[in-house]
Amino acid sequence: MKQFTASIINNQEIAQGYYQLDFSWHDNEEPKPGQFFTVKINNNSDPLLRRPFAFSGYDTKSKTASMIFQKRGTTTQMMAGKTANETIDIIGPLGNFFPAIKDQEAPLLIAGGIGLGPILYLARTLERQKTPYTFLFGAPDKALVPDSKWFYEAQPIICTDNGSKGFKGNPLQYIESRLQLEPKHSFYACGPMGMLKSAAALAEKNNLASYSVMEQMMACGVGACMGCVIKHKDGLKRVCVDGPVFNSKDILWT
Amino acid sequence: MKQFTASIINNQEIAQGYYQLDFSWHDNEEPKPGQFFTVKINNNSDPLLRRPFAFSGYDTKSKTASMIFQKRGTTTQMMAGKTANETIDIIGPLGNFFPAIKDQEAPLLIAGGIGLGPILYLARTLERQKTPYTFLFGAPDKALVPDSKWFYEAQPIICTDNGSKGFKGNPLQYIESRLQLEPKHSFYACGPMGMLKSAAALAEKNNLASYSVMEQMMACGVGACMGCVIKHKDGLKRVCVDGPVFNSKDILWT
Amino acid sequence: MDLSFTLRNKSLETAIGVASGTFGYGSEYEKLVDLSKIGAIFTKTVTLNKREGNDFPRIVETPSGMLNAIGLANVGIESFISQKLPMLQKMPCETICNIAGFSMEEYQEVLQKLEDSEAANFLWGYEINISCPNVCHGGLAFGVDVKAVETLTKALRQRTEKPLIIKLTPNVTDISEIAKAAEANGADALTCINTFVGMLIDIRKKIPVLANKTGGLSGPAILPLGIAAAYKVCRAVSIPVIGLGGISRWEDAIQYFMAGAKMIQVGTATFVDPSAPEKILLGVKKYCSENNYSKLSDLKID
Amino acid sequence: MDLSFTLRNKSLETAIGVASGTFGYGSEYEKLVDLSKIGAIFTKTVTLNKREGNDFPRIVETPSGMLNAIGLANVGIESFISQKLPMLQKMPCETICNIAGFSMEEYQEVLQKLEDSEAANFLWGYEINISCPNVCHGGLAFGVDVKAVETLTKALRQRTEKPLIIKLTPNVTDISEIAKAAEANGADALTCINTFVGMLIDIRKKIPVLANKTGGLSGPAILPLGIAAAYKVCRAVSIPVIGLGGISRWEDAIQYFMAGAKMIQVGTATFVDPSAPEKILLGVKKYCSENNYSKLSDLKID
Ligand SMILES: Cc1cc2nc3c(=O)[nH]c(=O)nc-3n(C[C@H](O)[C@H](O)[C@H](O)COP(=O)(O)OP(=O)(O)OC[C@H]3O[C@@H](n4cnc5c(N)ncnc54)[C@H](O)[C@@H]3O)c2cc1C
Ligand SMILES: Cc1cc2nc3c(=O)[nH]c(=O)nc-3n(C[C@H](O)[C@H](O)[C@H](O)COP(=O)(O)OP(=O)(O)OC[C@H]3O[C@@H](n4cnc5c(N)ncnc54)[C@H](O)[C@@H]3O)c2cc1C
Ligand SMILES: Cc1cc2nc3c(=O)[nH]c(=O)nc-3n(C[C@H](O)[C@H](O)[C@H](O)COP(=O)(O)O)c2cc1C
Ligand SMILES: Cc1cc2nc3c(=O)[nH]c(=O)nc-3n(C[C@H](O)[C@H](O)[C@H](O)COP(=O)(O)O)c2cc1C
Ligand code: FES
Ligand code: FES
Repeated sequence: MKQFTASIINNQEIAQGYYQLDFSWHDNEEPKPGQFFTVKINNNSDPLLRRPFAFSGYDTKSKTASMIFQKRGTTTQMMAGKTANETIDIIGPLGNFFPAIKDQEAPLLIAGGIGLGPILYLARTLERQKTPYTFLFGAPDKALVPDSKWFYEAQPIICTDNGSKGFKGNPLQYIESRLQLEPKHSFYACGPMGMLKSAAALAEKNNLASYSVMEQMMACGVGACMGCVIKHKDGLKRVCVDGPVFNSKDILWT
Repeated sequence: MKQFTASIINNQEIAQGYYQLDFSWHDNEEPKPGQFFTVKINNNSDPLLRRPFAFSGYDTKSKTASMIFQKRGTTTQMMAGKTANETIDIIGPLGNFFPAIKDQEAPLLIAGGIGLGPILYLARTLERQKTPYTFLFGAPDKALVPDSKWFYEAQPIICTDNGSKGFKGNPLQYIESRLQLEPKHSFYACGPMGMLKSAAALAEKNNLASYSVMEQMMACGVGACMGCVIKHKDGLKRVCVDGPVFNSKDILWT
Repeated sequence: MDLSFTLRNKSLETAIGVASGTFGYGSEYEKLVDLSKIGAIFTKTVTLNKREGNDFPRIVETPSGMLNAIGLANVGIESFISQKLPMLQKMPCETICNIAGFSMEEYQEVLQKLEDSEAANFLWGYEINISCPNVCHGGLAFGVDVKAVETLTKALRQRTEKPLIIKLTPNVTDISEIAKAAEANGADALTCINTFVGMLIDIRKKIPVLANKTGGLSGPAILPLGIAAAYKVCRAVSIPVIGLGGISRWEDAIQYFMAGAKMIQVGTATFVDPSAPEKILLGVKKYCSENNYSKLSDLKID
Repeated sequence: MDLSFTLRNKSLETAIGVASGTFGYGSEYEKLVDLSKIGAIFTKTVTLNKREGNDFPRIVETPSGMLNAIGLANVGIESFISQKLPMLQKMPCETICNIAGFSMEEYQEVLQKLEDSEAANFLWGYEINISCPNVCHGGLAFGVDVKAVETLTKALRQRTEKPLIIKLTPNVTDISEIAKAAEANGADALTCINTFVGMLIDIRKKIPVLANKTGGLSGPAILPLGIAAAYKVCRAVSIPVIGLGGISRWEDAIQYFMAGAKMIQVGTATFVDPSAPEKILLGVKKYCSENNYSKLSDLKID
């Protein structure tokens, strides 16, 4: 974990309102799939707080980290306007990461919308390790599906709510209608709350191992402010240090 | 007076930390020398308030207004980073303007530092009207003196405090040591408070007409907030609507 | 969509006004703002005597806000009646006259002069600025003292049939106590809130930036404080509350309406963007129609 | 340049601390911050019993600030002593333990447990969070009530010889009254200020953003409010004041020192930039040497 000024290497719109931003990495600690970092984009006080983003990839050779972000509010709007050689203030890597895939495990990687980042990173890592996996990506419409080159070597099964591309329906509907869930299957999910909740329920029903990347508003990102809590069976847990990856059975879904 | 979004046509560093920014003008009312406008550079709340700047020129044909600004705080830093085709929010023209030069009047145009803008605009206007004038520009060092091309057809007598360029001393020392003040002379000054005060005193002593462009922190720029007052012989006066050009004899210099 | 605001059977078409001290007397912004879109101008506070106000500097920017220590600069009630009222009457929106005094008597005298003046007939109502220091009472503001607010409200109520709005100061331990005191003594509505006491120091000159040392903090910085105050006051009284403090976007206005305010005012935001009140009006209208609200009071949450 | 801060013959080398609730127990920031540059860590408030704190969301950003309603989440005094103190003792800076209770007795019990514990010997002093609601007294915070502050300060003073710092809440009509009450009853210093009550409303969900409805406003937005409060308190009491509220740059810290504070704390700014406390220290040093100040107390202006 380190605070440093990163240079932007590339920043490109990869789908409607979605950007991939690659930046130089200056910590000896290499980011792992599931981990995140925080960004401060400006020198003044509005927006004030750092914003958390997941890693969507990391290239060890060039020491380049990647993220996929969606333009939503002030910070992400400013980020979208950044070009190569401009700088951003980074703290990372933060949080825990996905557990290692076990032998014989058949992981289902489930990404919804902007939850793509950490799942894509996991898929690419498994690809490199030659670990088999199934990767599903869901979006409301094909406009929100990046061109296949942005998935690199980890091509997902595309699901769209309106059927404008790939499977018509969301990744969970795909799983339920197309796959035969077996004990060896496990879930690694990131995306909207509703999707995570359904994934957790489905895993529970089939008694599968299941991990979710959780989100919560954050102030410090390092466990100091106690702001980013969610309900866990052992009480309130901080997403930033106790997560963001949680065993979905431990979460009290509300 | 109008609020509009201006396109930046050109923005260039013309001396150390000094920029000339040209922007499209969208009001039927054309800015006059001495008048100013206000800028809002960002969509968020830090920096919050609009910032006032004087016109340093206006081209009727191309409807292009110009300003000269110094990089000082947040707004001017952000302005320095703006490039052609980017936009800024403008309200103007605001305030009063220099009175017309009388027949036989021999105006001395005195600019100090970032006070250059309105005086340069006046000089260029007189040049075009073929009205004779003397134009003095003072700066601490030659690094703060723009290249002669930025004075266009209105080349000033350059004064530097350290003598690194032109006359060694400030414009008022130049006047006192080199010119024979006569009743036909008049002062039109903009620059640091100390310089304005000395100019006012010298004019007073020689019984000359004398005008100063005053500055004060502003919130509204249109006379509504009562924030930008200075001491005037008739009481407190608002720089934004009662000025910024004042008869220097009316100011209670402190 | 009904955006009106009613007090004593009088209605403003649009429950969005511009705040006292931030819009002059309307004419300053005439060229930049379509005044017909504004529910009411709350005038700069008028006092019995002409006041030049405080020494300068009087304003300074702060993070997402500004401090002002104008010191109630105004032409005084006589000139206000003769010079400002005729101008205000011509504006295509209603006028609510904001008044203050440095003693109980002064408040009453100012109000009485308006009541007695033909020229002031057109005024829609009065807003009473109680953040004014009480010179007869140790200089503490009227608005921090329950007793003073009771007496003042009662006295002013007796002198007018027009809507009487008390503008609360947030610089108190419990704003709802002051609110209740005003309600119990005849206020028709409460404006919530005036500015917070703040200070900045010029570290080069080694003196406070403002000549008056302290000033009032306004602007986006105080938005959450204003909403909290409005929410609290709306649950302490049953008369309408006018939300004010830090509103610069329509989303901010909706928050005040949800807190329970029945009208809002835009202050500092107008300095930043003179079209702010109009943009807020448009945004509020759009939000309400998209969310099927037919009147503003329906926005109030629990 | 002497940057020290002294109470009861105990000195902190550097009069720049990190504020309660914004720095955890030090270890959270260990990798990012050179703790030896920090005068003291003011720990997250510890209470008698373990507290999970409020429901979430607990934080939200506001213009130049943030609201928090953490609800004093902490492990409780027993676990604090057994788990947190050993960790804190190893840090290369001093620790000031911030405590609170929901009744007079709880405050005393927490303090007594620390006094009685060997493990707590190394603590430099105590900071008392009086913004805590008094459950036995209608839920109003202790810190808004002069009588409660008198009794509380006196009771705690009797139990310790260590520096006793009372942390004032700004949500009062006259903060100097509370300050004087604490001084008169044995406080060694006052921290000025805790957060302001604020609220934001989620206009999509139509509920307050924070589960607790209101939260405390901190960050640059409150800088001018904190400086005004510190300036006022510094002129009402003669014990040292520790300035806190909205400090994010060294220039802000200098303003507090000019207001009369003898130490400052950095809170929210650390979230934004963990190196803020260190940068502030460097800036303060540079300013003082350039302006020929040899000790911080010389910065105080009239
Ligand atoms: C651990 C973690 C990892 C994340 N990874 C990514 C990522 O890889 N890519 C990505 O695009 N986004 C990610 N996010 C979300 C991202 O942090 C927000 O989109 C970002 O903070 C928005 O900032 P903004 O200033 O642009 O928008 P704001 O102006 O702050 O807000 C815009 C909108 O987003 C909402 N919002 C802001 N922050 C959050 C939040 N933390 N949770 C829920 N709603 C929020 C606001 O309520 C508002 O409606 C992640 C969040 C967390 C906690
Ligand atoms: C009528 C008028 C015309 C002006 N014309 C020009 C011009 O042509 N070119 C130009 O460069 N500047 C001009 N100024 C000054 C200009 O407004 C300030 O430089 C600008 O506001 C600085 O903004 P900032 O956000 O960059 O700096 P800030 O962060 O606001 O401040 C930086 C520094 O400047 C000081 N400062 C800011 N505003 C003022 C002010 N109004 N008066 C005195 N000190 C101030 C601050 O105290 C601080 O030390 C003019 C001012 C007025 C009132
Ligand atoms: C420059 C300025 C002058 C003000 N003058 C007055 C005044 O004369 N009377 C009054 O009641 N309020 C006055 N106010 C307070 C505003 O009406 C309003 O209550 C406050 O600014 C908070 O709203 P805002 O954050 O939207 O600006 C003034 C505010 C500013 C910024
Ligand atoms: C997330 C958060 C948690 C806080 N928790 C506490 C606390 O437990 N005890 C306390 O006395 N103050 C607490 N505070 C208040 C700070 O110590 C400080 O008084 C306040 O934030 C103002 O300073 P700032 O603007 O520099 O943050 C907390 C503040 C924040 C932002
Ligand atoms: S963001 Fe501060 S504890 Fe998680
Ligand atoms: S800036 Fe508002 S009156 Fe001049």
